[in-house]
Amino acid sequence: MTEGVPNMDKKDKKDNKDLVTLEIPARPEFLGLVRAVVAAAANVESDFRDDRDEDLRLAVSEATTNAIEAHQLIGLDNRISVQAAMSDDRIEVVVRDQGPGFDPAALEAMPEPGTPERLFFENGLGIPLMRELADESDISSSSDGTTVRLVIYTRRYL
Amino acid sequence: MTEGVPNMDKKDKKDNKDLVTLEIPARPEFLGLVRAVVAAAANVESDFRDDRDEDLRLAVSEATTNAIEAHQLIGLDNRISVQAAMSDDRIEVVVRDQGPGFDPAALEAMPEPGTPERLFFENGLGIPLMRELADESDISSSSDGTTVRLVIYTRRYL
Amino acid sequence: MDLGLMIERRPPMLVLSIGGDLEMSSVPQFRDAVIDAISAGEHHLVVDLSATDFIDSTGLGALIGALKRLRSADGSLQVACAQPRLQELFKLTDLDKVFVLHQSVEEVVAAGIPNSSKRSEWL
Amino acid sequence: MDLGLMIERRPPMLVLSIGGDLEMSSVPQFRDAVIDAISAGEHHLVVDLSATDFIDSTGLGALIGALKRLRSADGSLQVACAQPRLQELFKLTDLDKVFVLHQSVEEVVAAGIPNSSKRSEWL
Ligand SMILES: Nc1ncnc2c1ncn2[C@@H]1O[C@H](COP(=O)(O)OP(=O)(O)O)[C@@H](O)[C@H]1O
Ligand SMILES: Nc1ncnc2c1ncn2[C@@H]1O[C@H](COP(=O)(O)OP(=O)(O)O)[C@@H](O)[C@H]1O
Repeated sequence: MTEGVPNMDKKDKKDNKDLVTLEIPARPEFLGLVRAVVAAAANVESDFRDDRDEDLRLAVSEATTNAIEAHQLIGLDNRISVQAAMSDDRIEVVVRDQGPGFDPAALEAMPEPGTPERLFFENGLGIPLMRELADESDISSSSDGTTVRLVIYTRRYL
Repeated sequence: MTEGVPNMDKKDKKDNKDLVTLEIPARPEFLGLVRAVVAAAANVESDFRDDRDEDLRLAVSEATTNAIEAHQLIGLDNRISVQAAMSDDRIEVVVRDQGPGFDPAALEAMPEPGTPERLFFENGLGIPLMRELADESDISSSSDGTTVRLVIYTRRYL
Repeated sequence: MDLGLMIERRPPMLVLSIGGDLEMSSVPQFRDAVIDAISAGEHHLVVDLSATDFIDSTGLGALIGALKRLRSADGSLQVACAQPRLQELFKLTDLDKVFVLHQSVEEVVAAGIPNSSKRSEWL
Repeated sequence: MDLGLMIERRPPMLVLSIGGDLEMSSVPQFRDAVIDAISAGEHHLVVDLSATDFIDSTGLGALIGALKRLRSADGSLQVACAQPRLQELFKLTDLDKVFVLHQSVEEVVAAGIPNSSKRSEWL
Protein backbone atom coordinates (compact mmCIF):
# COMPACT_ATOMS: atom_id res chain seq x y z
CA MET A 1 0.00 0.00 0.00
CA THR A 2 3.05 2.23 -0.24
CA GLU A 3 4.43 3.86 -3.33
CA GLY A 4 7.69 5.44 -2.29
CA VAL A 5 8.21 6.71 1.20
CA PRO A 6 8.25 10.49 1.49
CA ASN A 7 10.61 11.48 4.21
CA MET A 8 10.74 15.14 4.79
CA ASP A 9 11.21 14.98 8.54
CA LYS A 10 14.81 13.94 8.15
CA LYS A 11 15.49 16.72 5.74
CA ASP A 12 13.69 19.07 8.08
CA LYS A 13 16.23 18.39 10.77
CA LYS A 14 19.23 18.85 8.52
CA ASP A 15 18.13 22.07 6.92
CA ASN A 16 15.02 23.83 8.06
CA LYS A 17 15.87 27.08 6.38
CA ASP A 18 13.51 26.99 3.46
CA LEU A 19 10.66 25.04 4.84
CA VAL A 20 7.16 26.49 5.06
CA THR A 21 4.45 24.58 6.88
CA LEU A 22 0.76 25.32 6.65
CA GLU A 23 -2.06 23.66 8.53
CA ILE A 24 -5.65 24.25 7.48
CA PRO A 25 -9.07 23.06 8.55
CA ALA A 26 -10.25 20.13 6.41
CA ARG A 27 -12.72 22.29 4.52
CA PRO A 28 -12.77 23.19 0.83
CA GLU A 29 -12.99 26.91 1.62
CA PHE A 30 -9.28 26.76 2.47
CA LEU A 31 -8.11 25.29 -0.85
CA GLY A 32 -7.52 28.70 -2.35
CA LEU A 33 -5.31 29.62 0.60
CA VAL A 34 -3.19 26.50 0.07
CA ARG A 35 -2.73 27.33 -3.60
CA ALA A 36 -1.76 30.90 -2.79
CA VAL A 37 0.74 29.80 -0.15
CA VAL A 38 2.58 27.23 -2.26
CA ALA A 39 2.78 29.57 -5.23
CA ALA A 40 4.07 32.40 -3.04
CA ALA A 41 6.51 30.11 -1.21
CA ALA A 42 7.88 28.78 -4.48
CA ASN A 43 8.64 32.26 -5.71
CA VAL A 44 10.16 33.73 -2.56
CA GLU A 45 13.66 32.97 -3.74
CA SER A 46 13.34 31.10 -7.00
CA ASP A 47 11.71 32.16 -10.19
CA PHE A 48 9.15 29.62 -11.32
CA ARG A 49 7.84 30.02 -14.83
CA ASP A 50 4.15 30.88 -15.05
CA ASP A 51 3.25 27.46 -16.41
CA ARG A 52 5.09 25.79 -13.53
CA ASP A 53 3.26 28.00 -11.01
CA GLU A 54 0.03 26.74 -12.52
CA ASP A 55 1.21 23.11 -12.46
CA LEU A 56 2.18 23.53 -8.82
CA ARG A 57 -1.11 25.17 -7.83
CA LEU A 58 -3.16 22.52 -9.56
CA ALA A 59 -1.18 19.47 -8.41
CA VAL A 60 -1.16 20.63 -4.79
CA SER A 61 -4.83 21.54 -4.98
CA GLU A 62 -5.67 18.00 -6.17
CA ALA A 63 -3.73 16.41 -3.33
CA THR A 64 -5.30 18.76 -0.78
CA THR A 65 -8.81 18.19 -2.15
CA ASN A 66 -8.34 14.45 -1.62
CA ALA A 67 -7.00 15.03 1.89
CA ILE A 68 -10.02 17.17 2.78
CA GLU A 69 -12.37 14.56 1.33
CA ALA A 70 -10.61 11.85 3.34
CA HIS A 71 -11.19 13.71 6.63
CA GLN A 72 -14.76 14.58 5.74
CA LEU A 73 -15.46 10.94 4.85
CA ILE A 74 -14.81 9.81 8.40
CA GLY A 75 -16.00 13.02 10.07
CA LEU A 76 -12.51 13.86 11.28
CA ASP A 77 -12.06 17.42 12.52
CA ASN A 78 -8.25 17.39 12.43
CA ARG A 79 -6.37 19.71 10.18
CA ILE A 80 -4.52 18.96 6.96
CA SER A 81 -0.83 19.76 6.82
CA VAL A 82 0.96 21.10 3.77
CA GLN A 83 4.71 21.42 3.89
CA ALA A 84 6.78 23.11 1.20
CA ALA A 85 10.55 22.76 0.95
CA MET A 86 12.22 25.13 -1.46
CA SER A 87 15.57 24.81 -3.12
CA ASP A 88 17.07 26.64 -6.09
CA ASP A 89 15.50 24.69 -8.91
CA ARG A 90 12.48 23.05 -7.33
CA ILE A 91 9.81 22.95 -4.68
CA GLU A 92 8.83 19.79 -2.84
CA VAL A 93 5.37 19.78 -1.31
CA VAL A 94 4.11 17.17 1.13
CA VAL A 95 0.38 17.00 1.86
CA ARG A 96 -0.57 14.91 4.89
CA ASP A 97 -3.94 13.77 6.12
CA GLN A 98 -5.09 11.42 8.88
CA GLY A 99 -7.91 9.96 6.85
CA PRO A 100 -8.72 6.26 6.31
CA GLY A 101 -6.10 5.74 3.60
CA PHE A 102 -6.50 3.88 0.31
CA ASP A 103 -4.56 1.71 -2.06
CA PRO A 104 -3.19 3.90 -4.83
CA ALA A 105 -2.16 0.86 -6.86
CA ALA A 106 -5.72 -0.38 -6.97
CA LEU A 107 -7.30 2.75 -8.46
CA GLU A 108 -9.63 1.75 -11.27
CA ALA A 109 -8.33 2.53 -14.72
CA MET A 110 -10.51 5.05 -16.47
CA PRO A 111 -12.64 4.01 -19.44
CA GLU A 112 -11.41 5.26 -22.80
CA PRO A 113 -12.41 8.83 -23.50
CA GLY A 114 -15.02 9.04 -26.20
CA THR A 115 -16.81 5.94 -24.98
CA PRO A 116 -20.20 6.12 -23.31
CA GLU A 117 -18.73 4.75 -20.06
CA ARG A 118 -16.45 7.73 -19.75
CA LEU A 119 -19.39 9.94 -19.04
CA PHE A 120 -20.11 8.07 -15.86
CA PHE A 121 -16.72 9.02 -14.50
CA GLU A 122 -17.10 12.38 -12.89
CA ASN A 123 -14.44 11.30 -10.40
CA GLY A 124 -11.04 9.71 -10.60
CA LEU A 125 -9.46 12.50 -12.63
CA GLY A 126 -7.47 13.97 -9.74
CA ILE A 127 -4.62 11.55 -9.11
CA PRO A 128 -3.75 10.96 -12.79
CA LEU A 129 -3.72 14.73 -13.34
CA MET A 130 -1.56 15.34 -10.28
CA ARG A 131 0.95 12.74 -11.44
CA GLU A 132 1.00 14.24 -14.89
CA LEU A 133 1.68 17.77 -13.66
CA ALA A 134 4.32 16.98 -11.05
CA ASP A 135 7.88 16.10 -12.00
CA GLU A 136 7.94 13.60 -9.15
CA SER A 137 5.07 12.21 -7.11
CA ASP A 138 4.72 9.56 -4.44
CA ILE A 139 1.71 8.49 -2.48
CA SER A 140 2.18 6.67 0.77
CA SER A 141 -1.01 5.56 2.48
CA SER A 142 -1.98 3.45 5.47
CA SER A 143 -4.95 3.27 7.80
CA ASP A 144 -3.34 6.14 9.75
CA GLY A 145 -3.52 8.48 6.83
CA THR A 146 -2.06 9.47 3.52
CA THR A 147 1.03 11.41 2.56
CA VAL A 148 1.45 12.76 -0.94
CA ARG A 149 4.81 14.13 -2.01
CA LEU A 150 5.05 16.29 -5.12
CA VAL A 151 8.10 17.87 -6.70
CA ILE A 152 7.89 20.66 -9.26
CA TYR A 153 10.92 22.15 -10.99
CA THR A 154 11.21 25.81 -11.88
CA ARG A 155 11.26 24.84 -15.54
CA ARG A 156 9.70 22.02 -17.50
CA TYR A 157 12.39 19.65 -18.72
CA LEU A 158 10.20 17.11 -20.53
CA MET B 1 7.87 40.41 31.95
CA THR B 2 4.40 39.31 30.94
CA GLU B 3 1.61 41.49 29.64
CA GLY B 4 -1.43 39.28 29.38
CA VAL B 5 -1.10 35.59 28.70
CA PRO B 6 -2.09 34.49 25.22
CA ASN B 7 -3.62 31.09 25.39
CA MET B 8 -4.62 29.73 22.08
CA ASP B 9 -3.65 26.15 22.82
CA LYS B 10 -6.67 25.66 25.01
CA LYS B 11 -8.96 27.14 22.41
CA ASP B 12 -7.20 25.01 19.84
CA LYS B 13 -8.35 21.87 21.56
CA LYS B 14 -11.92 22.99 21.94
CA ASP B 15 -12.46 24.10 18.38
CA ASN B 16 -9.81 23.54 15.76
CA LYS B 17 -12.12 24.20 12.86
CA ASP B 18 -11.00 27.63 11.84
CA LEU B 19 -7.39 27.58 12.80
CA VAL B 20 -4.65 28.13 10.25
CA THR B 21 -1.02 27.64 11.25
CA LEU B 22 1.95 28.79 9.24
CA GLU B 23 5.60 28.23 9.97
CA ILE B 24 8.25 30.15 8.08
CA PRO B 25 12.02 30.43 8.07
CA ALA B 26 13.20 33.36 10.21
CA ARG B 27 14.07 35.44 7.15
CA PRO B 28 12.56 38.71 5.97
CA GLU B 29 11.92 37.28 2.49
CA PHE B 30 8.98 35.42 4.02
CA LEU B 31 7.22 38.46 5.50
CA GLY B 32 5.14 38.98 2.39
CA LEU B 33 3.93 35.39 2.58
CA VAL B 34 2.81 35.89 6.18
CA ARG B 35 0.86 39.01 5.25
CA ALA B 36 -0.79 37.25 2.32
CA VAL B 37 -1.75 34.25 4.46
CA VAL B 38 -3.35 36.18 7.31
CA ALA B 39 -5.27 38.43 4.93
CA ALA B 40 -6.50 35.42 2.94
CA ALA B 41 -7.33 33.44 6.09
CA ALA B 42 -9.29 36.37 7.52
CA ASN B 43 -11.45 36.57 4.43
CA VAL B 44 -12.13 32.88 3.87
CA GLU B 45 -15.42 33.09 5.69
CA SER B 46 -15.73 36.60 7.03
CA ASP B 47 -15.70 39.86 5.19
CA PHE B 48 -13.06 42.18 6.57
CA ARG B 49 -13.27 45.77 5.45
CA ASP B 50 -10.32 46.90 3.32
CA ASP B 51 -8.97 49.13 6.09
CA ARG B 52 -9.09 46.23 8.53
CA ASP B 53 -7.26 43.99 6.05
CA GLU B 54 -4.53 46.62 5.97
CA ASP B 55 -4.47 46.95 9.77
CA LEU B 56 -4.18 43.17 10.04
CA ARG B 57 -1.42 42.89 7.46
CA LEU B 58 0.61 45.66 9.05
CA ALA B 59 0.16 44.62 12.69
CA VAL B 60 1.06 40.99 11.92
CA SER B 61 3.98 42.09 9.77
CA GLU B 62 5.37 44.17 12.67
CA ALA B 63 5.11 41.25 15.09
CA THR B 64 6.70 38.87 12.57
CA THR B 65 9.50 41.31 11.75
CA ASN B 66 10.40 41.44 15.45
CA ALA B 67 10.26 37.64 15.70
CA ILE B 68 12.60 37.28 12.72
CA GLU B 69 14.98 39.87 14.20
CA ALA B 70 14.93 38.01 17.53
CA HIS B 71 16.03 34.74 15.88
CA GLN B 72 18.63 36.47 13.74
CA LEU B 73 20.03 38.23 16.81
CA ILE B 74 21.01 34.94 18.41
CA GLY B 75 21.70 33.11 15.14
CA LEU B 76 18.78 30.76 15.68
CA ASP B 77 17.74 28.75 12.65
CA ASN B 78 14.34 27.70 14.00
CA ARG B 79 11.21 28.78 12.28
CA ILE B 80 8.65 31.37 13.35
CA SER B 81 5.09 30.25 13.88
CA VAL B 82 2.03 32.28 12.98
CA GLN B 83 -1.36 30.98 14.03
CA ALA B 84 -4.62 32.53 12.91
CA ALA B 85 -7.96 31.71 14.55
CA MET B 86 -10.99 32.98 12.70
CA SER B 87 -14.46 33.58 14.02
CA ASP B 88 -17.38 35.53 12.58
CA ASP B 89 -16.38 39.03 13.59
CA ARG B 90 -12.64 38.79 14.21
CA ILE B 91 -9.33 37.14 13.60
CA GLU B 92 -6.88 36.35 16.39
CA VAL B 93 -3.27 35.96 15.30
CA VAL B 94 -0.51 34.59 17.51
CA VAL B 95 3.12 35.06 16.44
CA ARG B 96 5.64 32.95 18.32
CA ASP B 97 9.41 33.03 18.32
CA GLN B 98 12.07 31.27 20.35
CA GLY B 99 14.33 34.30 20.55
CA PRO B 100 15.95 35.80 23.65
CA GLY B 101 12.84 37.64 24.80
CA PHE B 102 12.60 41.21 26.11
CA ASP B 103 10.70 43.27 28.62
CA PRO B 104 7.87 45.02 26.79
CA ALA B 105 7.15 47.22 29.81
CA ALA B 106 10.68 48.63 29.71
CA LEU B 107 10.61 49.88 26.11
CA GLU B 108 12.00 53.40 26.00
CA ALA B 109 9.41 56.07 25.41
CA MET B 110 9.98 57.85 22.11
CA PRO B 111 11.11 61.47 22.10
CA GLU B 112 8.47 63.97 21.05
CA PRO B 113 8.03 64.19 17.31
CA GLY B 114 9.32 67.45 15.97
CA THR B 115 12.27 67.48 18.33
CA PRO B 116 15.83 66.91 17.15
CA GLU B 117 16.05 63.72 19.21
CA ARG B 118 13.24 62.14 17.27
CA LEU B 119 15.45 61.92 14.23
CA PHE B 120 17.77 59.55 16.02
CA PHE B 121 14.96 57.06 16.42
CA GLU B 122 14.84 54.98 13.31
CA ASN B 123 13.70 52.08 15.46
CA GLY B 124 11.08 51.58 18.12
CA LEU B 125 8.13 52.43 15.89
CA GLY B 126 6.93 48.84 15.48
CA ILE B 127 5.34 47.89 18.79
CA PRO B 128 3.47 51.18 19.33
CA LEU B 129 2.12 50.92 15.79
CA MET B 130 1.10 47.30 16.23
CA ARG B 131 -0.75 48.15 19.45
CA GLU B 132 -2.47 51.08 17.76
CA LEU B 133 -3.70 49.00 14.81
CA ALA B 134 -4.89 45.93 16.68
CA ASP B 135 -8.13 45.92 18.67
CA GLU B 136 -6.45 43.75 21.28
CA SER B 137 -2.76 43.01 21.73
CA ASP B 138 -0.73 41.13 24.34
CA ILE B 139 2.97 40.42 24.44
CA SER B 140 4.24 37.64 26.61
CA SER B 141 7.99 37.22 26.68
CA SER B 142 10.53 35.14 28.56
CA SER B 143 14.02 33.88 27.90
CA ASP B 144 12.41 30.99 25.96
CA GLY B 145 10.87 33.31 23.43
CA THR B 146 8.11 35.76 22.75
CA THR B 147 4.45 35.34 21.93
CA VAL B 148 2.45 38.20 20.51
CA ARG B 149 -1.32 37.92 20.32
CA LEU B 150 -3.26 40.31 18.11
CA VAL B 151 -6.99 40.56 17.56
CA ILE B 152 -8.53 42.45 14.66
CA TYR B 153 -12.28 42.85 14.18
CA THR B 154 -13.95 42.85 10.80
CA ARG B 155 -14.98 46.45 11.41
CA ARG B 156 -13.44 49.32 13.33
CA TYR B 157 -15.54 50.13 16.36
CA LEU B 158 -13.54 53.02 17.80
CA MET C 1 -13.31 30.56 -3.21
CA ASP C 2 -15.74 32.38 -5.36
CA LEU C 3 -17.29 30.84 -8.46
CA GLY C 4 -17.89 34.35 -9.84
CA LEU C 5 -20.95 33.14 -11.72
CA MET C 6 -22.75 35.31 -14.27
CA ILE C 7 -25.78 34.06 -16.16
CA GLU C 8 -26.90 35.46 -19.47
CA ARG C 9 -29.80 34.48 -21.71
CA ARG C 10 -28.83 34.05 -25.36
CA PRO C 11 -31.96 32.23 -26.61
CA PRO C 12 -32.13 29.39 -27.35
CA MET C 13 -29.07 29.06 -25.14
CA LEU C 14 -28.18 30.06 -21.63
CA VAL C 15 -24.61 31.14 -20.89
CA LEU C 16 -23.01 30.45 -17.51
CA SER C 17 -19.79 32.45 -17.21
CA ILE C 18 -17.37 31.47 -14.49
CA GLY C 19 -15.20 34.41 -13.45
CA GLY C 20 -13.64 32.81 -10.37
CA ASP C 21 -12.59 29.32 -9.36
CA LEU C 22 -14.36 26.06 -10.20
CA GLU C 23 -13.21 23.63 -7.53
CA MET C 24 -14.46 21.67 -4.52
CA SER C 25 -15.72 24.75 -2.68
CA SER C 26 -17.62 26.25 -5.59
CA VAL C 27 -18.82 23.13 -7.46
CA PRO C 28 -22.06 22.90 -5.43
CA GLN C 29 -23.03 26.38 -6.57
CA PHE C 30 -22.29 25.49 -10.17
CA ARG C 31 -24.29 22.26 -9.93
CA ASP C 32 -27.26 24.13 -8.46
CA ALA C 33 -27.13 26.67 -11.28
CA VAL C 34 -27.29 23.85 -13.86
CA ILE C 35 -30.18 22.15 -12.08
CA ASP C 36 -32.07 25.46 -11.82
CA ALA C 37 -31.52 26.13 -15.52
CA ILE C 38 -32.88 22.73 -16.51
CA SER C 39 -35.95 23.07 -14.35
CA ALA C 40 -36.55 26.51 -15.85
CA GLY C 41 -36.65 24.81 -19.27
CA GLU C 42 -33.17 25.85 -20.38
CA HIS C 43 -31.67 22.72 -21.93
CA HIS C 44 -28.91 24.21 -24.02
CA LEU C 45 -26.14 25.56 -21.85
CA VAL C 46 -22.88 27.23 -22.71
CA VAL C 47 -20.22 27.30 -20.02
CA ASP C 48 -17.89 30.22 -20.57
CA LEU C 49 -14.43 29.67 -19.10
CA SER C 50 -12.83 32.72 -20.75
CA ALA C 51 -12.37 34.51 -17.45
CA THR C 52 -12.03 31.49 -15.18
CA ASP C 53 -9.11 31.73 -12.75
CA PHE C 54 -8.77 28.14 -11.73
CA ILE C 55 -10.37 24.79 -12.48
CA ASP C 56 -9.37 21.41 -11.14
CA SER C 57 -10.48 17.80 -11.54
CA THR C 58 -13.48 18.41 -9.30
CA GLY C 59 -14.50 21.26 -11.58
CA LEU C 60 -13.98 19.14 -14.69
CA GLY C 61 -16.03 16.41 -13.02
CA ALA C 62 -18.83 18.92 -12.49
CA LEU C 63 -18.78 19.76 -16.21
CA ILE C 64 -19.14 16.04 -17.01
CA GLY C 65 -22.00 15.83 -14.51
CA ALA C 66 -23.71 18.79 -16.15
CA LEU C 67 -23.30 17.23 -19.60
CA LYS C 68 -24.92 14.00 -18.37
CA ARG C 69 -27.85 15.88 -16.86
CA LEU C 70 -28.40 17.91 -20.01
CA ARG C 71 -28.10 14.92 -22.34
CA SER C 72 -30.77 13.05 -20.43
CA ALA C 73 -32.99 16.13 -20.88
CA ASP C 74 -32.22 16.08 -24.63
CA GLY C 75 -30.16 19.19 -24.13
CA SER C 76 -26.56 20.18 -24.84
CA LEU C 77 -23.52 21.59 -23.09
CA GLN C 78 -20.91 23.55 -24.96
CA VAL C 79 -17.75 25.09 -23.59
CA ALA C 80 -16.12 28.38 -24.60
CA CYS C 81 -12.51 28.49 -23.58
CA ALA C 82 -9.75 30.41 -25.32
CA GLN C 83 -7.21 30.14 -22.48
CA PRO C 84 -4.34 27.92 -23.67
CA ARG C 85 -3.71 26.77 -20.11
CA LEU C 86 -7.27 25.46 -19.72
CA GLN C 87 -7.28 23.92 -23.21
CA GLU C 88 -4.18 22.00 -22.19
CA LEU C 89 -5.96 20.82 -19.06
CA PHE C 90 -8.82 19.40 -21.12
CA LYS C 91 -6.25 17.62 -23.28
CA LEU C 92 -4.32 16.22 -20.32
CA THR C 93 -7.51 14.67 -18.96
CA ASP C 94 -8.71 13.53 -22.43
CA LEU C 95 -11.76 15.68 -21.96
CA ASP C 96 -11.06 17.43 -25.25
CA LYS C 97 -12.65 14.28 -26.69
CA VAL C 98 -15.77 14.73 -24.58
CA PHE C 99 -16.21 18.48 -24.97
CA VAL C 100 -15.77 20.59 -28.08
CA LEU C 101 -13.92 23.71 -26.96
CA HIS C 102 -14.99 26.88 -28.69
CA GLN C 103 -12.96 30.06 -28.86
CA SER C 104 -15.73 32.30 -27.57
CA VAL C 105 -19.37 32.46 -26.57
CA GLU C 106 -20.04 34.37 -29.78
CA GLU C 107 -18.69 31.44 -31.80
CA VAL C 108 -21.04 29.05 -29.99
CA VAL C 109 -24.04 31.33 -30.39
CA ALA C 110 -23.33 31.84 -34.09
CA ALA C 111 -23.12 28.06 -34.64
CA GLY C 112 -26.43 27.46 -32.84
CA ILE C 113 -27.62 24.36 -31.05
CA PRO C 114 -25.47 21.40 -32.10
CA ASN C 115 -27.04 18.80 -34.43
CA SER C 116 -27.31 15.31 -33.11
CA SER C 117 -23.84 14.55 -34.36
CA LYS C 118 -21.82 11.39 -34.38
CA ARG C 119 -20.66 12.39 -30.92
CA SER C 120 -24.16 12.78 -29.57
CA GLU C 121 -25.07 9.19 -30.43
CA TRP C 122 -23.01 7.87 -27.60
CA LEU C 123 -22.73 10.81 -25.27
CA MET D 1 9.47 41.13 -1.47
CA ASP D 2 10.28 43.53 -4.20
CA LEU D 3 11.02 47.20 -3.60
CA GLY D 4 10.01 47.97 -7.18
CA LEU D 5 12.43 50.88 -7.29
CA MET D 6 12.49 53.36 -10.17
CA ILE D 7 14.89 56.28 -10.24
CA GLU D 8 14.28 59.43 -12.23
CA ARG D 9 16.36 62.60 -12.52
CA ARG D 10 14.36 65.78 -12.10
CA PRO D 11 17.26 68.26 -11.63
CA PRO D 12 17.99 69.57 -9.10
CA MET D 13 16.15 66.65 -7.53
CA LEU D 14 16.30 62.91 -7.82
CA VAL D 15 13.07 60.93 -7.52
CA LEU D 16 13.04 57.44 -6.01
CA SER D 17 9.68 55.79 -6.73
CA ILE D 18 8.78 52.71 -4.73
CA GLY D 19 6.34 50.51 -6.62
CA GLY D 20 6.54 47.49 -4.31
CA ASP D 21 6.98 46.93 -0.59
CA LEU D 22 9.23 48.89 1.75
CA GLU D 23 9.89 46.55 4.66
CA MET D 24 12.63 44.53 6.32
CA SER D 25 13.48 42.56 3.17
CA SER D 26 13.70 45.56 0.84
CA VAL D 27 15.05 48.27 3.16
CA PRO D 28 18.70 47.40 2.42
CA GLN D 29 18.11 48.05 -1.27
CA PHE D 30 16.46 51.38 -0.49
CA ARG D 31 19.28 52.39 1.84
CA ASP D 32 21.87 51.54 -0.82
CA ALA D 33 20.01 53.62 -3.38
CA VAL D 34 20.09 56.64 -1.05
CA ILE D 35 23.80 56.19 -0.32
CA ASP D 36 24.56 55.84 -4.04
CA ALA D 37 22.59 58.99 -4.80
CA ILE D 38 24.46 61.00 -2.20
CA SER D 39 27.85 59.84 -3.39
CA ALA D 40 26.79 60.73 -6.95
CA GLY D 41 26.22 64.28 -5.70
CA GLU D 42 22.42 64.10 -5.55
CA HIS D 43 21.49 65.71 -2.24
CA HIS D 44 17.86 66.53 -2.85
CA LEU D 45 15.77 63.41 -2.95
CA VAL D 46 12.07 62.89 -3.43
CA VAL D 47 10.64 59.57 -2.33
CA ASP D 48 7.50 58.80 -4.29
CA LEU D 49 5.11 56.51 -2.42
CA SER D 50 2.19 56.94 -4.85
CA ALA D 51 2.39 53.37 -6.06
CA THR D 52 3.80 51.75 -2.92
CA ASP D 53 1.99 48.56 -1.91
CA PHE D 54 3.11 48.24 1.65
CA ILE D 55 5.29 50.10 4.11
CA ASP D 56 5.87 49.23 7.75
CA SER D 57 7.81 50.65 10.70
CA THR D 58 11.09 49.35 9.27
CA GLY D 59 10.33 51.20 6.05
CA LEU D 60 9.41 54.36 7.93
CA GLY D 61 12.65 53.99 9.90
CA ALA D 62 14.56 53.82 6.63
CA LEU D 63 12.95 57.09 5.55
CA ILE D 64 14.10 58.70 8.81
CA GLY D 65 17.57 57.27 8.22
CA ALA D 66 17.65 58.73 4.72
CA LEU D 67 16.52 62.13 6.01
CA LYS D 68 19.35 62.10 8.58
CA ARG D 69 21.92 61.21 5.92
CA LEU D 70 20.69 63.91 3.55
CA ARG D 71 20.51 66.59 6.25
CA SER D 72 24.10 65.99 7.23
CA ALA D 73 25.01 66.46 3.54
CA ASP D 74 23.01 69.73 3.55
CA GLY D 75 20.43 68.02 1.40
CA SER D 76 16.70 67.40 1.66
CA LEU D 77 14.22 64.57 1.55
CA GLN D 78 10.65 65.13 0.50
CA VAL D 79 7.86 62.61 0.29
CA ALA D 80 5.08 62.40 -2.29
CA CYS D 81 2.18 60.35 -1.05
CA ALA D 82 -1.44 60.75 -2.01
CA GLN D 83 -2.62 57.40 -0.63
CA PRO D 84 -4.92 58.10 2.35
CA ARG D 85 -3.89 54.81 3.95
CA LEU D 86 -0.21 55.78 3.96
CA GLN D 87 -0.95 59.33 5.08
CA GLU D 88 -2.78 57.83 8.04
CA LEU D 89 0.26 55.70 8.79
CA PHE D 90 2.50 58.77 8.93
CA LYS D 91 -0.01 60.36 11.29
CA LEU D 92 -0.25 57.31 13.56
CA THR D 93 3.52 57.32 14.00
CA ASP D 94 3.71 61.14 14.34
CA LEU D 95 5.94 61.18 11.29
CA ASP D 96 3.63 63.67 9.63
CA LYS D 97 5.49 66.12 11.87
CA VAL D 98 8.86 65.00 10.56
CA PHE D 99 7.99 64.76 6.87
CA VAL D 100 5.88 67.10 4.80
CA LEU D 101 3.68 64.88 2.62
CA HIS D 102 3.09 66.18 -0.86
CA GLN D 103 0.26 65.10 -3.13
CA SER D 104 2.50 64.27 -6.08
CA VAL D 105 6.03 64.40 -7.42
CA GLU D 106 4.92 67.22 -9.71
CA GLU D 107 3.90 69.26 -6.69
CA VAL D 108 7.34 68.75 -5.12
CA VAL D 109 9.18 69.58 -8.33
CA ALA D 110 7.11 72.71 -8.88
CA ALA D 111 7.86 73.93 -5.34
CA GLY D 112 11.59 73.34 -5.78
CA ILE D 113 14.21 72.67 -3.14
CA PRO D 114 12.83 73.61 0.28
CA ASN D 115 14.22 76.79 1.90
CA SER D 116 16.03 76.33 5.15
CA SER D 117 12.76 76.70 7.00
CA LYS D 118 11.98 76.70 10.68
CA ARG D 119 11.83 72.94 10.39
CA SER D 120 15.29 72.63 8.93
CA GLU D 121 16.84 74.36 11.91
CA TRP D 122 16.39 71.33 14.06
CA LEU D 123 16.02 68.49 11.60
N1 LIG E 1 -5.79 11.21 0.63
C1 LIG E 1 -6.65 10.21 0.34
N2 LIG E 1 -7.19 9.49 1.35
C2 LIG E 1 -8.05 8.48 1.09
N3 LIG E 1 -8.44 8.14 -0.16
C3 LIG E 1 -7.94 8.82 -1.19
C4 LIG E 1 -7.03 9.88 -1.01
N4 LIG E 1 -6.67 10.37 -2.22
C5 LIG E 1 -7.35 9.65 -3.12
N5 LIG E 1 -8.13 8.71 -2.52
C6 LIG E 1 -9.00 7.72 -3.17
O1 LIG E 1 -8.66 7.64 -4.53
C7 LIG E 1 -9.79 7.94 -5.35
C8 LIG E 1 -9.36 8.63 -6.62
O2 LIG E 1 -8.90 9.94 -6.32
P1 LIG E 1 -8.86 11.04 -7.45
O3 LIG E 1 -8.14 10.49 -8.62
O4 LIG E 1 -8.30 12.30 -6.88
O5 LIG E 1 -10.35 11.28 -7.88
P2 LIG E 1 -11.61 11.73 -7.03
O6 LIG E 1 -11.11 12.38 -5.80
O7 LIG E 1 -12.34 12.65 -7.94
O8 LIG E 1 -12.38 10.47 -6.76
C9 LIG E 1 -10.69 8.75 -4.46
O9 LIG E 1 -12.02 8.65 -4.86
C10 LIG E 1 -10.44 8.15 -3.09
O10 LIG E 1 -11.22 6.99 -2.92
N1 LIG F 1 9.90 39.21 19.54
C1 LIG F 1 10.86 39.92 20.15
N2 LIG F 1 11.92 39.31 20.74
C2 LIG F 1 12.89 40.01 21.34
N3 LIG F 1 12.90 41.36 21.42
C3 LIG F 1 11.88 42.05 20.88
C4 LIG F 1 10.82 41.37 20.21
N4 LIG F 1 9.95 42.31 19.78
C5 LIG F 1 10.46 43.50 20.14
N5 LIG F 1 11.61 43.35 20.80
C6 LIG F 1 12.46 44.43 21.36
O1 LIG F 1 11.70 45.61 21.43
C7 LIG F 1 12.32 46.65 20.69
C8 LIG F 1 11.30 47.56 20.06
O2 LIG F 1 10.60 46.90 19.02
P1 LIG F 1 9.83 47.70 17.92
O3 LIG F 1 8.94 48.71 18.60
O4 LIG F 1 9.16 46.76 17.00
O5 LIG F 1 10.94 48.54 17.14
P2 LIG F 1 12.22 48.01 16.35
O6 LIG F 1 12.00 46.56 16.03
O7 LIG F 1 12.27 48.88 15.17
O8 LIG F 1 13.36 48.24 17.31
C9 LIG F 1 13.20 45.92 19.68
O9 LIG F 1 14.29 46.71 19.29
C10 LIG F 1 13.65 44.71 20.46
O10 LIG F 1 14.74 45.01 21.29
